[in-house]
Amino acid sequence: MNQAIKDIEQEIIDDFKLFDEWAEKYEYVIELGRKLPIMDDTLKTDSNKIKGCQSSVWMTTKFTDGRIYFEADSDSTFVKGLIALLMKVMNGQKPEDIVAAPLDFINQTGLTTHIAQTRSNGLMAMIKQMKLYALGYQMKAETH
Amino acid sequence: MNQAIKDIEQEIIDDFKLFDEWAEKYEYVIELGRKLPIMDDTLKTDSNKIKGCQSSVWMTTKFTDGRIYFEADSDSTFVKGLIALLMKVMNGQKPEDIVAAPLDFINQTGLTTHIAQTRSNGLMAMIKQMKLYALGYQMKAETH
Amino acid sequence: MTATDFDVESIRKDFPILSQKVYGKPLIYFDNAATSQKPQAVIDSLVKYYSEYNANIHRGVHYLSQKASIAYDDVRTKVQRFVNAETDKEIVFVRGTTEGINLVASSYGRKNIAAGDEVLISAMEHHSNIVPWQLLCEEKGAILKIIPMNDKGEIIFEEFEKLLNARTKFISIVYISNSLGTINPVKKIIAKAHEYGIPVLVDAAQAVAHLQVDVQDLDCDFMAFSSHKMLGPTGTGVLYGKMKLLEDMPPYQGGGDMIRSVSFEKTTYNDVPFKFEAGTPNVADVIAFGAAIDYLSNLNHATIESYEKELLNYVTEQLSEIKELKIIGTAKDKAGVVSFILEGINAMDAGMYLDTLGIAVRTGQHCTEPAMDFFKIPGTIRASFLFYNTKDEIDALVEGVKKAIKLLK
Amino acid sequence: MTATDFDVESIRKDFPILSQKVYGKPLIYFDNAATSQKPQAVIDSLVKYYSEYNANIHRGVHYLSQKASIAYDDVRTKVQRFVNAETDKEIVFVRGTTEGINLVASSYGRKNIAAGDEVLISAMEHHSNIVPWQLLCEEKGAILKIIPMNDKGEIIFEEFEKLLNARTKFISIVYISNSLGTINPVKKIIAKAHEYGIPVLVDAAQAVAHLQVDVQDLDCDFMAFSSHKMLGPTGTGVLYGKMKLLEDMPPYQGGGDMIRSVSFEKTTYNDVPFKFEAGTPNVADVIAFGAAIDYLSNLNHATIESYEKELLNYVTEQLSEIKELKIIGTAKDKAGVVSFILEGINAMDAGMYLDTLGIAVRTGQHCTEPAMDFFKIPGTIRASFLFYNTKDEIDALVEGVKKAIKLLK
Ligand SMILES: Cc1ncc(COP(=O)(O)O)c(C=O)c1O
Ligand SMILES: Cc1ncc(COP(=O)(O)O)c(C=O)c1O
Repeated sequence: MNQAIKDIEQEIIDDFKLFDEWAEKYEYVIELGRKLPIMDDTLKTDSNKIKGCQSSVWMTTKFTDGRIYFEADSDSTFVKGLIALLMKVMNGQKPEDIVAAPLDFINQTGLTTHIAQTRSNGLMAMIKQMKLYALGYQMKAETH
Repeated sequence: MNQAIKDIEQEIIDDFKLFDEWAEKYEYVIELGRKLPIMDDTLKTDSNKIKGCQSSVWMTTKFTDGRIYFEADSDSTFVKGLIALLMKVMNGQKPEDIVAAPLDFINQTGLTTHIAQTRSNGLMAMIKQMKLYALGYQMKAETH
Repeated sequence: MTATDFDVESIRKDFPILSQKVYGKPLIYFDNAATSQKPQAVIDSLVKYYSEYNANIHRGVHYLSQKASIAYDDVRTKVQRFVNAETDKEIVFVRGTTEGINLVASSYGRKNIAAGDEVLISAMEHHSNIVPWQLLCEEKGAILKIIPMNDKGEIIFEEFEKLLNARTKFISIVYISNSLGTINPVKKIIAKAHEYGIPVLVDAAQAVAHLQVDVQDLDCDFMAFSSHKMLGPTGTGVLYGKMKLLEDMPPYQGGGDMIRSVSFEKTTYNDVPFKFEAGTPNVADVIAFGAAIDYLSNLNHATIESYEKELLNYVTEQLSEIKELKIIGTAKDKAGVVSFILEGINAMDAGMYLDTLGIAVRTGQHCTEPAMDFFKIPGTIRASFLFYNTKDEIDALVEGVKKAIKLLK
Repeated sequence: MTATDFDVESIRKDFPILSQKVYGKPLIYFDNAATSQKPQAVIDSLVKYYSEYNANIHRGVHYLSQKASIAYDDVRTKVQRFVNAETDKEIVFVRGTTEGINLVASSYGRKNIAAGDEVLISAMEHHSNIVPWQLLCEEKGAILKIIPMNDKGEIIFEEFEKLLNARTKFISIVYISNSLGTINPVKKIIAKAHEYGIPVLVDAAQAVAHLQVDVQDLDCDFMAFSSHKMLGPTGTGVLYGKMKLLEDMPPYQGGGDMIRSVSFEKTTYNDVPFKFEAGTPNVADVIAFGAAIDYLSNLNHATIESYEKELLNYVTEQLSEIKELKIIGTAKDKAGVVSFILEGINAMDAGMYLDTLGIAVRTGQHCTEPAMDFFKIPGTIRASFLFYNTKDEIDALVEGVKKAIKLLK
């Protein structure tokens, strides 16, 4: 695994270790969600919507200098918080690193046990979508 | 209820009170079964067979001087014992008394809790058949 | 005795889970419409069964089997009395409401519903009372018609009457809606349906825990409910059916216990209700379900109903004062449930926040997606009550909702 | 370690019911083929569930629901490992063997069996593996064919081969016969069937408690078994199916949990296995079933098998010495069961006598009426074993049988 990704994941895991209580973790994620940059409504199209999420989730990407930048939004503040966590790890990484990363760090934050199945399916769908984008860019790069 | 029937029932119930244990009750019923007069094989016809009994049970009657006499047999010694108990109560009684009798004394012997459902259905079928015979004789008598 | 005399604290002691802590906070359980909690008597009944007389029933000659058979059969009579059926033969044990409805759709439905026939259900049905009829109608080329409701979540009776015609062959309707709380006028609906000779199934999944249910008074043809929503264990439930209807129905599943005699050439079926109970029954849970019925029967039903009414009124008043909150389902006749949305706030986010406080509510569509579509919402936050809930718990809920709004707005 | 090293006394302490007295005598439980007894761990699991985290699962946002969901889902993986399925998606929770077979007959069968097609079962099937196929064949105009057995109660493999042809569309066969004890060569049968492209369902109701079952090694297409026969609670069980087959099958029952999205116009179904699990699952019993699997998995399977073999050999030897006694079912490969008749003595009379001694056996047809017809007997006395039984218990049984003969002859 790419060291940068690993480091950021560890940082996040360590952040969550500061909280003893689920309530604190919850409020932290909500706070992250609130701070997530607002996505332009014109980008909230059906084609940008991620299937398999109970809540509405839209996602789009930019690819600059061989690095991927995600932009995403949701009608759920909590989900936006999860998006923020994923972006911390993935924004600015190389496609191949994202493709290769296990991205299971959220399990280690202790959040997963509190996330209902429908929502955790949504989380999986987001990660899958991010990896698909990365794979797309990777293949494009390789064929060039 | 006819006093004679009631008395015999009570006698049987009292007999069973002498036994503390299910094993003793069982052996007593088996003993009664062994002592039941043998039914002639020619009487063991399909039309004399009682439906609804798991074990084979045949039954026939005689009607003399306004009184009913049952004859019955089974391939189960225990069922023969039950037949013997029923006969003690019902043989020699008038049709109308048999029709009117509740005939639930076996419940009070403490046997019923040990009799599997299939077998207790058979017991019910026997009692029903005896009552049907009695009803037949009663109606015949009334129309004459 | 008025509802306020009702000693809820002493009742709560009967339910061990109610003294659980969640995240170090006392559990506040408002998810009763999903499943109820169990009194100690029900748990003890399971322990006693498995420790003392577990056995397969009905065909056994031995002591354990006799004891288990008697205990099992006894529950059929308890259920009969509980819903006031004419005979205990009208009580079929099934896995739960869902299986009860599927049994009727599959066995009665396949025999009696043909192409072009119409089946009526209401706009507020649980998926378990929609999908079996969709499957049946699709197979048979029959048509599923929907009895509409108004903005309060009440059935529009005149519209229901208009739907009745000679092609209407079956009606299946919920007694109390699990997502809106509406108590439907099922007695009136049944009486009207019977004028046309149409049989009616009542989905009483929610009703049995809240109302005194009387199948003869309602004159319903079928009724289905689940043990787990009325203090009993998961995995069992009841289909009530009128004797004549049950007798005319073909078997549902084949197997042990439902037969009289099997040969490769000819198999004959057992009598009702056994014809519908193939395989080893759920002996332990049925017996423990009996303990739940005993518990419920020992309560004073009138007191319970008025206490629950008081809770519902109280929570409705309290929540109505929150301006960002809108209650979904405002029928005149309601029981057990308050569903609401918070303006601009995702329901699951709010539910998760309440969870951090130890308050258990449910969020989403509550298996009534078409009803949510009707209100044009993705789902609600639902708090559902039973007699062991308290006003203090409601205060905590209201506080929690207010804080959720502050945090998530 | 040999079987004789097996510490049965310490095992017995795990099963509270085994220290029960019946009529003041120690219970001797030889009715294991009907249902097994439960270790304390299974009972504890139920108590813990209902006292600490009872909740409806999968769609809940709250702590209890999360905890219950995780525990429930976990059992699917345990079952997967227990039977060595490829993925836990191939594990469908059902009420028991009977429902599992009915599910396949109804869902797979209705879709794939047509008029003139043939379904094969054997002459020793349990009613639960006969009647569902009779119902299906009757509905479809298909033909039920019977694989014959010899006087020992063994399938005649050459006859089986002769029955296979292009019209054969399904085979459903018992792994271990509950009335004869025969272990069928299911692996060989499946391999032969697959040469013709015919799918095979294995009724493993009896097998799971005795053998190490491996669905991938057997290569069976479906397998059904019941929790209650393998130390778990009543009311739950498993249908295993190969992923591809399950995915192609239409839903069985409609309701909550088995759908992806419901509208009155269009309903879409959930993925396998949820597509087949309509309604509130039997959460508590599935979780306790997990405890049973843990218990079984912690035993040394080889030791258990050889200990049980020892018991079977011992009881067979002992009973064979009684001249009025005839063993029914003398296959070379046997497990768990000894069935016998006593010359001139009604089987139930003998069973009742054994009951007076505190010995629990079963008498009658054992839900295999056609097999009894084959042997031209109304039924047998059946003693069935599990690893917690002892040679002393067998001695008591043999003594009891001798006394029964003396008393009843
Ligand atoms: C061989 C066999 N198949 C099927 C069954 C049916 O199992 P259940 O009654 O648990 O559905 C049994 C149990 O009686 C059995 O022994
Ligand atoms: C109104 C209603 N109908 C049917 C059901 C289905 O009940 P079960 O899941 O116990 O089969 C429920 C419970 O969720 C319900 O609330």
